[in-house]
Amino acid sequence: MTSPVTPDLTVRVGTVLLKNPVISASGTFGYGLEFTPFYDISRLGAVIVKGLSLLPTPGNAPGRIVETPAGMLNAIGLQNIGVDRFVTEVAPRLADAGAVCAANIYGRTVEEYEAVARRLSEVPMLAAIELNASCPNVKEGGIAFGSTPEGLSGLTRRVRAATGKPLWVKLSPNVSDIGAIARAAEEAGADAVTLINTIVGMAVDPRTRRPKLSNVTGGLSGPAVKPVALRMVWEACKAVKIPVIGIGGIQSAEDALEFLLVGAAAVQVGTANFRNPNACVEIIDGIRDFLVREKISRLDEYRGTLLL
Amino acid sequence: MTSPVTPDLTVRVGTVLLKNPVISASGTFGYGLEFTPFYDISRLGAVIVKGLSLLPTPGNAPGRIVETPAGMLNAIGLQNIGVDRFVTEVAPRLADAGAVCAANIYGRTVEEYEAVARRLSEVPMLAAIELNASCPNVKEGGIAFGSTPEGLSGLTRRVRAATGKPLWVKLSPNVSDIGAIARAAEEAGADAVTLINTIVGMAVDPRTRRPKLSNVTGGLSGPAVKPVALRMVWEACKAVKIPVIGIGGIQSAEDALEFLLVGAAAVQVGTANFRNPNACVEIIDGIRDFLVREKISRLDEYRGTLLL
Amino acid sequence: MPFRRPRFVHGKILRNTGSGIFYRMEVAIPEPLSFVPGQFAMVSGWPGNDPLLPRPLAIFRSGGTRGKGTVEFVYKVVGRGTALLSGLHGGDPLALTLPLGHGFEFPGEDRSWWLVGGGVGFSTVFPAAAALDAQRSDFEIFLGARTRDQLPPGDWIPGGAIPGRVHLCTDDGTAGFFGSVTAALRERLDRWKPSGKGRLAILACGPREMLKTVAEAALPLDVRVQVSLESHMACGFGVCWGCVTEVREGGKAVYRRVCKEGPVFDAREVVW
Amino acid sequence: MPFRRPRFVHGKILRNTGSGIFYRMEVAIPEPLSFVPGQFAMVSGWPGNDPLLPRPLAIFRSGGTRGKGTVEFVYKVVGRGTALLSGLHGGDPLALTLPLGHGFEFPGEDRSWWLVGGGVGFSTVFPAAAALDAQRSDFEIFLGARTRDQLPPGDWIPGGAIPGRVHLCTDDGTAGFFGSVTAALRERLDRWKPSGKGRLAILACGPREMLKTVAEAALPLDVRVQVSLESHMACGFGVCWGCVTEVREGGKAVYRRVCKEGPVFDAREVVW
Ligand SMILES: Cc1cc2nc3c(=O)[nH]c(=O)nc-3n(C[C@H](O)[C@H](O)[C@H](O)COP(=O)(O)OP(=O)(O)OC[C@H]3O[C@@H](n4cnc5c(N)ncnc54)[C@H](O)[C@@H]3O)c2cc1C
Ligand SMILES: Cc1cc2nc3c(=O)[nH]c(=O)nc-3n(C[C@H](O)[C@H](O)[C@H](O)COP(=O)(O)OP(=O)(O)OC[C@H]3O[C@@H](n4cnc5c(N)ncnc54)[C@H](O)[C@@H]3O)c2cc1C
Ligand SMILES: Cc1cc2nc3c(=O)[nH]c(=O)nc-3n(C[C@H](O)[C@H](O)[C@H](O)COP(=O)(O)O)c2cc1C
Ligand SMILES: Cc1cc2nc3c(=O)[nH]c(=O)nc-3n(C[C@H](O)[C@H](O)[C@H](O)COP(=O)(O)O)c2cc1C
Ligand code: FES
Ligand code: FES
Repeated sequence: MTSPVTPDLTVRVGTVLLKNPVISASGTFGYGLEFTPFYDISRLGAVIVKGLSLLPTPGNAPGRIVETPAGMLNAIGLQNIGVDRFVTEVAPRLADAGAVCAANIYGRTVEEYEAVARRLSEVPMLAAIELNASCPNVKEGGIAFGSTPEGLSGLTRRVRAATGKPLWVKLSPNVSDIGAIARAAEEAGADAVTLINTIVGMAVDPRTRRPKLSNVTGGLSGPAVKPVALRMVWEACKAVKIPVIGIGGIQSAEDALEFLLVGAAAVQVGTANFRNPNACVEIIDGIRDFLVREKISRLDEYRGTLLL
Repeated sequence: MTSPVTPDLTVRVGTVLLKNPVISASGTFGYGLEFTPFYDISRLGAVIVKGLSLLPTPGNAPGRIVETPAGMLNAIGLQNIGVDRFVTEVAPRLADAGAVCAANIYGRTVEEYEAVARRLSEVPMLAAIELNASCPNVKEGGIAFGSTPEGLSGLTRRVRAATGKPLWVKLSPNVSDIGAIARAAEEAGADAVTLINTIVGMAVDPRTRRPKLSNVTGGLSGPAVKPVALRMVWEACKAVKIPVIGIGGIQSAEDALEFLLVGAAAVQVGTANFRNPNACVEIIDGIRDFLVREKISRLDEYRGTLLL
Repeated sequence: MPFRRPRFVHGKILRNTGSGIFYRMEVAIPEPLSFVPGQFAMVSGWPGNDPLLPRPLAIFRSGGTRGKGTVEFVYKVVGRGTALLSGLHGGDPLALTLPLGHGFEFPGEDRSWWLVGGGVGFSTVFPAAAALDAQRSDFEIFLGARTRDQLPPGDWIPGGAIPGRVHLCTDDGTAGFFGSVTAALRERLDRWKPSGKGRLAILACGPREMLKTVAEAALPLDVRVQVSLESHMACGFGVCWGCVTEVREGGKAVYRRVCKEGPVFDAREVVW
Repeated sequence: MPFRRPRFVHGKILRNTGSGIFYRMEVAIPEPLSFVPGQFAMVSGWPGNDPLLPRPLAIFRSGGTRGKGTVEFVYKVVGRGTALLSGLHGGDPLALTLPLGHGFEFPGEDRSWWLVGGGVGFSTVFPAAAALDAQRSDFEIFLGARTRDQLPPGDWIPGGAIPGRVHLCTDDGTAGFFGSVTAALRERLDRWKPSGKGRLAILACGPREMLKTVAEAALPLDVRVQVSLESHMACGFGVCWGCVTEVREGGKAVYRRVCKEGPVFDAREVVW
């Protein structure tokens, strides 16, 4: 076998074909357009925008982020412009930018989830809908649905019926058995599962005696959570047949490769975008370089080949 | 109120009175005696020794630790000398050193747990038994018991009946609802709960395509997990009336104070001992200095005073 | 053409030297940079992921020619990130995202400019003063510090430490006006007579309490006040919504991003 | 009295300079230290928790007088921790736990000593050579490297780079013996005649494969072989059980701590 000059990075997430496995994570990539000064966002496997709700959402009071060792807590509270403004103002511009896009959605009730999904079904440029059943920062952000197989199953079924778009269900890591949760999503009709969302955490100030977040608790993300995320992605890959999109603490091509190795179909990059806005494209380049170095012509030959 | 020169650091964990709230964590402090070159271990609130089993346990094959961002994974597999050698060889020397001691125990079966607890009940110098119902690194290390309220309740009841010693039950963080787990331990007769044990994680080498741990998965500890541990300790404090011993990522007096502020009766220090063998005593001194600075005469006035 | 749109660049430290309680750091960057006073950079210069997040620093100065830019910062050590920065040496690498945020506005009708800096806040207003000095505009500078040693060195002051134009204030009276910079500003406002030449504009940066006091003193006199706010930031370029502050827009209080809609806000809009 | 039992001390870097691919770092510590060749220190000199764990480095040399000790290390940059170390400057703080582990043994009946260092392994065997040199014992040194530039500078070699006594070996033949250090050792063993003066002892440190080959070549000749093993360590002083290696004791294979029962083991006991 001769060493390929340009390895094939395409991956398939169900029916969605991506030019490479690197997807920007919801809530860490704005509406995508903020990144156009840094690079051409059509280079990404896909862009996932900030979680959208039926109506514009103000979000939580300030005191929304706290840095922690190799991680951060956030309690943004899903501030967003609402699905309507997204559809009319943002989606066309993302289409112009040539980006492959998925919309992350949440609702306070099952009906709201359905309504957002329905509204987004009308947008041809959207490749998929990612159901956030796991935001720990708003009471109604799905974590109530996402922490038991039954709750998740019910929600997924309803949203599944409301849209013809490929449906990716984003799972909460705050559970005893991630495999069971992933199976519930699969059985309820998800086309893929995304994991992990943030792990619930907390920080307080010993001197003022107050929580550092206005919301008291927040979601932990960043390199600190990577070992936990990787384990859960591995467990989910063993539990379901649908594609698993791996996320949690990925900062480098090496990190992304760890997730692909345990079986992820694609990866998402979140917190890493903050310190290095070019993180996603550097990871794509790094994966390509790795495959060249290892003389692997197609990423698909590498995925899921963990030796036990 | 005049500023106290030496604040009162004593804390009470059920019937056990400790001279200060800092306890060394099981598995990170050897059998305690290894620390005598560094400082007088009778200065600690208490010493908890490496998890003891009925028979000596060889542990897992090498490839037992991996460093992760601000944390580490371990899969030691509970290598230990067995309860007999501990009782005959180690306990007397710990007593000579003047240390207040608790023994961490585990079994492959409920009967083994009972047998270890019974054997340790004969050792007058032991202040308490800590039931490890949460080791993620051996199949039978308790995690099977510790991940559901029912499992934990059954195990706790049996060990409770087997010993008259104060019983501290150490909880797994790999659960959906830590409050329910803590309540199960309380209802089954635990005198205190300790949390968190390590979070299950994983690391793989993209090049060799192999797991970095011989056991494939391991337990995540260190500063990376602190926000998660603090949140769980806070939730447990709200869920039960028995004392909660807080642990997870504590490296400094400031960290320890965070746990005390959300309601922990005492704290344990684990991974921090590795980089700084003096960590525990530096934390004791730091807590004292804090109380002096803040003009608080008794630690008990500070504990659990989080302002919401 | 110097760049004006945000970029992520790898810089190299040229100088990083302390002067009193402040450090001044000059960094070589691949291209010269054009910025609006009040704009900032997200800086991360340490190996490892702890601290994880970059730190915002106001852009103090920029220079260079095609293919060879420089940018300067002034900072004070207050925590882990700034302590790490202060330990860096010439030759060390530094990662920067810049220029970021919405800086000060200089509309034509404002003809008199007063610049107010509390603590290290001067690092944000001096670039504005330098710009005004360059176009020979009429400006005065108010600088507040706890004590003499915590004032910036005189030769950092754009146009120089000219008495009458530069008002130094110390809480302990060890230099200049004995009292807070806001007290000095109030006195000056009492003596101030609107001239026919145009409106007075105040640009201020410092602790939030100070900014609030400036706004309360000046807004009733119909002075245009722009304040540069601080906030904990994760990204610095508007994608995490972590840094918001409450502002009034069209009669409604909404959360706006300090890093994107700010850091400079019209003081009338800020919900203090 | 220099200390011999493990302590955690805060040191201050005196020198940290590169020589070829190796760095040599001298650190001031509060008291002079007495160590056995083969013992090591756990070193952590960076701010923040990433990397989290200290790194083991063999103690290369120690000195000083009451109230003022020094300790020296030699290291090669192979990853993040050693890269961070190499970026430290004179005056920077360094935390150390030392001396740790079970070092080489020098029983009276062994009279001829051969010291084998592969790669940076010389940092562990040179202190043994220095001790032998000081007591005028009979020793030879075998050093292996991939290429000439990866050998230690000649003036680091205890007793000097005396031909016949010091056998340099390079895989590419750019210096000394053309081939591996183990090949050179085998040749030397072929020529070796047990003298009446006592037994031959080999002390070796280097990659595990090299150590295994040394053991296989020398043990059948009834040579006493001590090997210094490496392992990933969390604590370095025997409390985490993270660093174990398999050894035979009383016919049974058991896991022993490299940091406590080792790093130096009798080669006969090691399960390769
Ligand atoms: C747009 C902008 C421009 C700035 N320009 C400058 C500048 O030119 N020079 C300069 O010295 N500083 C400037 N700052 C402040 C600087 O960003 C903080 O001092 C720095 O981030 C603190 O990092 P640290 O790791 O040293 O402190 P940390 O360890 O993170 O915190 C130390 C203390 O400072 C507080 N703190 C941390 N970050 C902030 C923040 N962003 N706002 C308010 N309090 C904070 C913490 O709560 C804590 O009490 C600016 C901030 C902003 C938002
Ligand atoms: C008792 C002892 C004494 C030592 N003395 C010296 C010395 O004097 N000079 C010197 O240069 N080095 C010495 N080493 C090796 C040194 O500890 C490692 O090179 C160092 O820990 C690597 O840290 P890092 O962060 O740079 O590399 P990492 O980023 O942690 O790892 C880089 C690569 O090295 C491997 N690695 C890391 N640590 C070890 C280890 N302990 N054993 C084997 N492989 C490892 C990793 O798997 C990885 O492939 C010694 C090791 C031991 C156990
Ligand atoms: C500031 C912030 C905002 C986030 N907002 C969302 C969101 O709106 N919807 C969602 O599904 N996940 C959200 N997340 C979770 C991330 O998409 C991701 O699952 C998590 O951060 C772990 O990945 P990382 O470690 O790469 O950041 C958010 C994360 C952060 C840090
Ligand atoms: C190397 C290692 C070994 C451990 N062994 C045990 C054990 O034997 N029994 C137990 O209950 N917990 C064990 N633990 C878990 C710790 O006691 C503690 O719960 C966990 O590490 C979190 O605290 P930390 O972040 O302060 O280390 C071990 C942890 C480590 C790192
Ligand atoms: S810091 Fe991320 S939006 Fe402002
Ligand atoms: S490194 Fe901890 S026991 Fe050896």
